[in-house]
Amino acid sequence: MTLFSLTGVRQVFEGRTVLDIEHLELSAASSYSLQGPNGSGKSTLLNILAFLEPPTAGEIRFQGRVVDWREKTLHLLRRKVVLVDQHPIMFSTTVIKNVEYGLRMRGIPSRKRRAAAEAALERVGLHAFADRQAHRLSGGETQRVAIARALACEPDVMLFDEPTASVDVENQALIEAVIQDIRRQQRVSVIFATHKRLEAARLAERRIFLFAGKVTGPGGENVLSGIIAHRPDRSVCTLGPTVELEVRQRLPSGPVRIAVKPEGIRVYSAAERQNVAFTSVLHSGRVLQMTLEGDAVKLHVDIGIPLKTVLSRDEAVDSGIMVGDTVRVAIDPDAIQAVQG
Amino acid sequence: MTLFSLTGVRQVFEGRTVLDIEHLELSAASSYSLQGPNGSGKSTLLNILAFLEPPTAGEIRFQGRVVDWREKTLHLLRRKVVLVDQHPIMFSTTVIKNVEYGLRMRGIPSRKRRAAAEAALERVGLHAFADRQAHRLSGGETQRVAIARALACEPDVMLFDEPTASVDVENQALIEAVIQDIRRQQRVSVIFATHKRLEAARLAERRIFLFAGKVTGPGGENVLSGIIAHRPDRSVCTLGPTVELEVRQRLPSGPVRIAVKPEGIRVYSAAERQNVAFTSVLHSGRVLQMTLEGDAVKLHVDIGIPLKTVLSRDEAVDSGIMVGDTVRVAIDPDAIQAVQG
Amino acid sequence: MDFLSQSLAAALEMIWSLDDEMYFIVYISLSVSFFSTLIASLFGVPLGFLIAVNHFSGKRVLITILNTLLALPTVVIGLFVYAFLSRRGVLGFLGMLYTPEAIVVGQVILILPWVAVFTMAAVSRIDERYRYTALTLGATRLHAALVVAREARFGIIAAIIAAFGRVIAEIGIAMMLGGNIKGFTRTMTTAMALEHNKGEFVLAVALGIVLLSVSLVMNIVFQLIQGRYGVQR
Amino acid sequence: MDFLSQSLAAALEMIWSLDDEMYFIVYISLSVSFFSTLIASLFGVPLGFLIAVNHFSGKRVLITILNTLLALPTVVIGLFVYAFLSRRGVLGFLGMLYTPEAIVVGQVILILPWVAVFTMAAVSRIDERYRYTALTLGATRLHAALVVAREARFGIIAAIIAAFGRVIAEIGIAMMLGGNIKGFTRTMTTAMALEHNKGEFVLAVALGIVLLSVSLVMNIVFQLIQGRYGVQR
Repeated sequence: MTLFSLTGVRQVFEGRTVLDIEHLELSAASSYSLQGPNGSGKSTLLNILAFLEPPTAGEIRFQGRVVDWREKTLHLLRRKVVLVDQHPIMFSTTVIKNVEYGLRMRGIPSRKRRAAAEAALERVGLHAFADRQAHRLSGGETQRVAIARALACEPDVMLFDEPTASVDVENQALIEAVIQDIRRQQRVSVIFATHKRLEAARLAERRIFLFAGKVTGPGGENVLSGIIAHRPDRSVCTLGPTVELEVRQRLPSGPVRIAVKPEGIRVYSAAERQNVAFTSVLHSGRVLQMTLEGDAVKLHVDIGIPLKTVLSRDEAVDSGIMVGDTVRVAIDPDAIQAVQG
Repeated sequence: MTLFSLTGVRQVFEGRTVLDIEHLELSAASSYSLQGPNGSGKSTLLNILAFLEPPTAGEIRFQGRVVDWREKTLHLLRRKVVLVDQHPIMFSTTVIKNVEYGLRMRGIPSRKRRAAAEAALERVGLHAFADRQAHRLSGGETQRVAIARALACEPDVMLFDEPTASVDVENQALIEAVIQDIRRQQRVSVIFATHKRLEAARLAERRIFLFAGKVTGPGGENVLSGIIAHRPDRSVCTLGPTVELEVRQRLPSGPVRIAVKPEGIRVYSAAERQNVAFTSVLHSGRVLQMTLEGDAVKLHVDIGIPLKTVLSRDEAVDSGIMVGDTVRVAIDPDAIQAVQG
Repeated sequence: MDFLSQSLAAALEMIWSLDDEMYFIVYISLSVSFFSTLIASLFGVPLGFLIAVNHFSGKRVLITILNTLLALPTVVIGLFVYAFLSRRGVLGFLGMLYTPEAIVVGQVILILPWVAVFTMAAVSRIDERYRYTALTLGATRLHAALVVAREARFGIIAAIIAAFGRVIAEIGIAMMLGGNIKGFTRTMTTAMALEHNKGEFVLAVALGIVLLSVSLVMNIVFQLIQGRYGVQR
Repeated sequence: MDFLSQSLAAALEMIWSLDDEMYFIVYISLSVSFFSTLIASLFGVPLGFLIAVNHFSGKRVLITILNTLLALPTVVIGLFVYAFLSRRGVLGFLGMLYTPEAIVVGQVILILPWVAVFTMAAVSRIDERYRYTALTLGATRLHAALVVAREARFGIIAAIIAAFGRVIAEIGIAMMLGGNIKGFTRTMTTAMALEHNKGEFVLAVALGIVLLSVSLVMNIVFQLIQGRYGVQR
């Protein structure tokens, strides 16, 4: 079942388009990660999905119905979706009163409220903190209480903005466990923004990548600044003093931000020079890092600029490439997305 | 020649010992990185080395002379050492006036001052910014002007507190280049705190690791929280639900922070089970990441807790270990340092 | 020092003996100030709150006007209200001049901008995310506004207390609109200023002690609330 | 409305025709306020600065005392100084009562705590790291303190302007210690409060216009500086 369906959604702040989504469908009872560099529109999208800020243009359907952005009825929609902020705000009262707040807004009678709030605190392991002052909590505890407060509302959708970005390692593990628990045991959909690829891999069934406000393929990683220049036969983007990548996209000369999709990057060991894909241009580089990512291995290669690409485990083992090796790198011009500025 | 010599230096803030250095010698005309987790005492040490905050106890020699912490003469010492903060403060005037400040304090006449300040700005590539208001600069530019302001003083020692932690990628590269330039072309000693291992590797000739205020071996990495328990035959530290490490250090039962030195961790491929070092206990783990670090390869292994260790490139190639492999891990109990709390 | 200590002793004796005249003056002061503060708060707090939470054209202008009204000297307000209330004034027929009600009118004009501006500042200090948090937890707009008001409560109370402290100690309005009529509009400040050299010095000192005590108590409460407030944010 | 507009017209005429009596009152007000502010600033700014930058035992107590002095009503100060300066008082032999100097003494007591507290607040707002930055660049302690003072300059100037605005508009002290003696201690506020119902209503309105103008100009300058100050930090 479709949970959210966004069509032509744009958000403009002070003349700047920060979000521009042609079409995006999110299914119910699933979990999504939102990834992308700072300023790519993750928080803006979350605020729209939480019905907190209407988009400048576009249509959003939620559970099949077009969202009406008039304030009068919006709180009924908001009661199905809760957003947990990166730095959650606690009301200046006790922890339990904070957790009860959503239930109070829904008119739940006081005794039932308390029991539900305590159950929610239990789920984040902070049952013992019920009567503490919420402002006295540490960052990690605050984050967990905020999750309990959202859980208590029994929403259909839970949105998280970088839930573990501002907490220490231990709380990070606890929070991830809670989110995993929410995802497994309930019909709740989870959508969370994160910088952490590993976290996204662990917690999300599907991943959405944003780049400069647009949904892209999983290429939100190789984001670089360069300059477009036009040669007689082709357009190139120069990055740093030595690297020049061919670009198929038509753009005026000048500074751009580019994103290179990892699947458009092929890495060959120094020996294997035949059968090269995409272009005749081969960049020389060095493997700096290999990281396990699910069943795949992410390669971090330095060709004068840092690039990340992904191989399957088998490909990686077969290639015989080791960290520190010198390699040849081919890049598909069609895998390069450029945005002016 | 010895630049700094610290003996029995302790710094206590509000009853808490944040720095406790038995002995530390720093040579002149060299470059040092200061590494360690948050709260390990890096900034505290820098403030002492900059003569900004006297230690609670201990003796510091600078260029062979014992430091006298009376305010009257301290500014003469401070004129040989400049600290560049992580978030540098700009005086609310123009960029050039900021850069001239140290020279003005040293009584340099106005024309000479201007020329020297311009030269310093040139070195950080911000010559064109001389007459801008310093408060209008971006974070990265502020950091660079602060470096120029320090350079203009022509100190014997430059201290940096996380010089690139708060700037974007481009400024990071520029700042690293400036620091490298300082290190190469002058008789200036450079000491910088950083979180970034790669940065430390690139910029520092020698590395100092701090853990809970103490100088440790290069083991500031595997910092974990655990609980000490005593068994009939040995003391162990339990970390998370499944992992138990033997500890030789004598400590009362209770929560601790431990640091495991990478050199005390040995990784064996699943096949190779004989000739195991240190202990009879072998942990089963998985290789999550391999990173090139100078001539060595850093391994990131998950044995229920995340551990980092280092192999030489040759060892790594020989072992045939690949990202994603299941491995056996042995840990030297003597490589574990524990601190209560 | 003799003269001062004698006056002090006599004044304390007057306070201690529950002197009727003195306490009636204190009573008039307190009740006039109470009603001024009450009325100014009833209008000023909602006004400040609405300005803080709403975006509308002319908001900046309105804030500037309120800030400017903060600078109105008491004697200017007194003169202005006098011009309306005097027998020759537009509202002269009301016969309000030289009544406690006239003082209240002037004092409300004095402190309403204060209450509004400081309420506005207190509410503006509350992070926008408090409102968003309430909304995402299912609050209606009204409930979200109440959350913000609740978070700003210490600031608002501090504003009201400061306003009370200001009117109880002011003299220009009380004198020009009340006229210092014994037993009717004679407040602590007007009595102290006008009567001490008519031989009522002991009364003046006694009133000074009471006024100082009231001001200090207000100040202590204000500081406590500010301290509490400061800790929390 | 007729009465008000007639008075206004006559008052404007008086201002326009450079009426001697009126301008002499304005002159006395401005000069008394100027000297009060000057003296209060000479002591209050260094006091506030020293409290802000130094750590010493009793600092909290001193701050609390200064904050408490902010709440001193003008009439209490007036009465207190009167007790010292009156012929029967300890300092009576100075013959200062009902002179401009007496007003200055009272007003200095009124605003010195204001200047000190707001200077202290302005200096305290300056990040400790300004001092450290100056020190690490080789400044002596004195120079580092000057850096901090320089960064706090807008806040300090704002404090002084606010103090001037307060004394020019206050009436309790001017009346009790000056006595509203024509051509000598008659200030704008005392003239307005005491003379308007003796038939000098036109003069009162003219003085009201001048006082309001001065207050508004002070307020505008204050807001401009605060705005500048706010942007920078």
